[in-house]
Amino acid sequence: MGVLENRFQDNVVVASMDKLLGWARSTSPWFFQFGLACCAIEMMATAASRYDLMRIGMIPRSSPRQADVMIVAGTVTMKMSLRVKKLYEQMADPKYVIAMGSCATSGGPYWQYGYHVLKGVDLVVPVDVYIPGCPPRPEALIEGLLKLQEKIQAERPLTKKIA
Amino acid sequence: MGVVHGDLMTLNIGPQHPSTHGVLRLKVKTDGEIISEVEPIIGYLHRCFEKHCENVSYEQVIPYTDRCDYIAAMNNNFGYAVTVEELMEIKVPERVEYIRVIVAELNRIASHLLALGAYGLDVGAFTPFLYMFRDRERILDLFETLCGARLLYNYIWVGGVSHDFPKGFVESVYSFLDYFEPKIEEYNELLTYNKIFIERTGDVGVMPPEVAVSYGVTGPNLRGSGVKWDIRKDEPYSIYEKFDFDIPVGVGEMGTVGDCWDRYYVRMLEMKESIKITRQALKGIPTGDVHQALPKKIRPPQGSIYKRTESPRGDLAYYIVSDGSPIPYRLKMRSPAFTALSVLGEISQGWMMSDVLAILGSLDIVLGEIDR
Amino acid sequence: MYRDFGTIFLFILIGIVLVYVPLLIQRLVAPKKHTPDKLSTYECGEESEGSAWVQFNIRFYVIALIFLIFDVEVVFLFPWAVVFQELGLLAFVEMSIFLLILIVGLAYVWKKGDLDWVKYRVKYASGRYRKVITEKEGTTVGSP
Amino acid sequence: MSSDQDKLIAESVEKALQGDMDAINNIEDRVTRSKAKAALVKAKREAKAAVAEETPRAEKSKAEEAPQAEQTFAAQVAVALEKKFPGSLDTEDVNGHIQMKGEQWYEAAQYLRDNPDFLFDSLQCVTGYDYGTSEDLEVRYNLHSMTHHHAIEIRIKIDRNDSKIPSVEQVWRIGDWFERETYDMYGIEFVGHSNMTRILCPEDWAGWPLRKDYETQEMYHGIVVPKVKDGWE
Repeated sequence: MGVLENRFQDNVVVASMDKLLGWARSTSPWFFQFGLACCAIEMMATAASRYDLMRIGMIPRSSPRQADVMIVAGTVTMKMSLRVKKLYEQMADPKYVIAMGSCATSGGPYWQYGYHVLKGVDLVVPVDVYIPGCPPRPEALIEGLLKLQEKIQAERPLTKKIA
Repeated sequence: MGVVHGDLMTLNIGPQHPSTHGVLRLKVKTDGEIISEVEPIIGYLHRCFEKHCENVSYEQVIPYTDRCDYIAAMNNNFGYAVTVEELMEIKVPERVEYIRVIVAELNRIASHLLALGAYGLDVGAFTPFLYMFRDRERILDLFETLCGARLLYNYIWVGGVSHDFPKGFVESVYSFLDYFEPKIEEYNELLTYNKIFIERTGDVGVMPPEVAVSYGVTGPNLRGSGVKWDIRKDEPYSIYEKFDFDIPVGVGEMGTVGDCWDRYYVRMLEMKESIKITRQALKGIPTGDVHQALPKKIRPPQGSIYKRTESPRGDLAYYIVSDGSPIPYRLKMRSPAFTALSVLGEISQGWMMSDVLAILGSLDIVLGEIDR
Repeated sequence: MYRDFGTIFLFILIGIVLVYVPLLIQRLVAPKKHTPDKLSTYECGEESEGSAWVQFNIRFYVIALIFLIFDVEVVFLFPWAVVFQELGLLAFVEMSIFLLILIVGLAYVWKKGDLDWVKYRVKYASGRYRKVITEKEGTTVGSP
Repeated sequence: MSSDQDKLIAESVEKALQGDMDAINNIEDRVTRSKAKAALVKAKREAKAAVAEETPRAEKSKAEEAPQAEQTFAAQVAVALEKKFPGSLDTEDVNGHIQMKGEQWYEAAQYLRDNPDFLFDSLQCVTGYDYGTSEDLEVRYNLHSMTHHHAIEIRIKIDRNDSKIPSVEQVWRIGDWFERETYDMYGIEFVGHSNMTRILCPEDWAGWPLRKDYETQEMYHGIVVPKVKDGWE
């Protein structure tokens, strides 16, 4: 962990430092271009001209090294699940995952007879925000991203975690 | 069959790549820049569509056909509904036929807009993507007023459509068409006749007609190579013989016939044709009840059928075998993007890395339909 | 005269500060989890096969050499171009002889064909890629 | 009251059979209208069943009168195939498709493509088919000619255990991927195929998914495949 990570008792100085760090990390989470299926088209539509994602400070990055948020947009199949796990590992910390659409959340319409479909991406990677919908509307995706930003701000990187 | 000297390394333009239009992996043998062999590896989005069709009833299959080709969901529904109707010999009222043609052509424009916008991205032009998506959003608004969904509609049912046109829908489609017609000229100035775009796509990835036919390539890719083949004209289904529109064919304006630029420009001209068809359909739309021919219980007679329709990517065909029960016994979807991708290995030997991605973009593939 | 050196020093100082302070913050605060998976090479989600240390085609080396020569030539041109007015005719003649020799070099390289970047065979070559083919069995199609 | 109701239903069904549906639509009372509609659907089904019986009789009679004259196109192809490859046809009745044996399929495919008056140059679709849990498999080829605009369907039955069939990859290049997909889904081995591996499922996937007797495997690389229901419902 970082030198100062989780090292201090919770007091007013550390709390305000946490608030500053949380704010700094949450303002512009670059999202990892990870379009799989129909939700990817809605993600593209959200990133395009009408529902612009850049006003929240989110720029599509295609390499895991530069991305903070991995938006799993679409159906994760068995063959793809190994790659999703590998790409998640290769992302730089602090990293977050958004499961966009009901396919990524729980297998979606393919849960019953989809022998090759992974029933929810949380079987392979830890997920922070689930966005329901098939495909979720761009407004739902933006709300999910704002929810993630609140979650990042609420994190306390510096205080010692009471295990 | 290497065409390049020097050692070869295997490189993966893998499942997660900005310009593979989804989860497609290209296993590439290259000497660093020139590609000697491309092997597309698919299956990363295989969602067992045909297994689902053997377990759910005929009405429930329609949302799955939406999700196969999620960029042109209406055309997939249309293909499926037409096939089952011919199997059950259902005669659909005239108004439903007109509604289906209008909606399918609007979805064709939206699909081409996305394909051309993303193709601009692959070749390095970012702004056309934003212009084309702005206009595509207007079509999605029309579909939203019509059936409530933006992308996957479940709108065209077997025997009819789910909702009739809301009040004032015809006027809004007219206003969209009048707004959209000059926009195509704007795209032409923006991208089609852009010097760099021509340099990147002219003479690149030439597909001779006999290679295209042998690989089963259909749709705009085949028409780009100069073969005049369109199911709406050659094997008319529904009421396409009522409208007069012509089939744009690649003529090699910026290079030889069948290069990437031709495939791009054929899609641009096809959008103009779709506007023409939609206008004629809007003018001649009769009144009537759209729910009239909706069968209570879809139970086709025993037998099998193979019917083809024209989706924005080519020949979309369904092979349905029914054993008289309300659940299909076997349903195979012949996907046009599947055959379009199979030709990539053949026509992109010897090109440079960036050219191969330009060729892939010009084939306009959708992985949901390839992997089914 | 010393004031100028002062500003240059300040300029360098600010440069160093602007670079190293963020790096320091990053070392203090950023989480560091070096798992073996994270350090594996990224190849679009796949395991990379084979090594990338292949013997590259010779043309990369030749182009690097040619670039080196003309780059050094430009480096000599810069100081000359700055004080070109005061030096008078003699400097001009010397520099043009220098340029002439290098232009002869350029002509030789051009004629020998080292500048056409790529010698490869496209399967269905036509149009402006037609002349690129050197091997015989490349199939060509369509009008040139 | 019900007698004239039935009369009303009967005659509106008659009119509807002639085609004008508004006879039924303008019956005011909802119950009778729905009864009328039900009667109409029953009447239609009987009419179709009656038609279905006549056609085989008609066909038979037609076959006796002019066996050669205006056969369907499929029959002409079948006859030509039988002449070129005696014994390659499985059964004689040709209603829209040709049933063939697998042995001479490669030569027959080449013949179908190169014969000037057939010219089937585009293989539209290859469909695997499973007759039942223990019956045999089948592969169905839909061929189409770009020049003559005619189409044909050829079916080849294969035994379930050693399912082998000659590959047509050299005849139509798209056969390469279609056959790999049929192999992937049904386990039908295409002899002579250049790269007989799975195309959609991962290489180490167990079982042939589209066969009727397929069970999903429990684990795949440590990931639970079927839906874990406890805790959800």
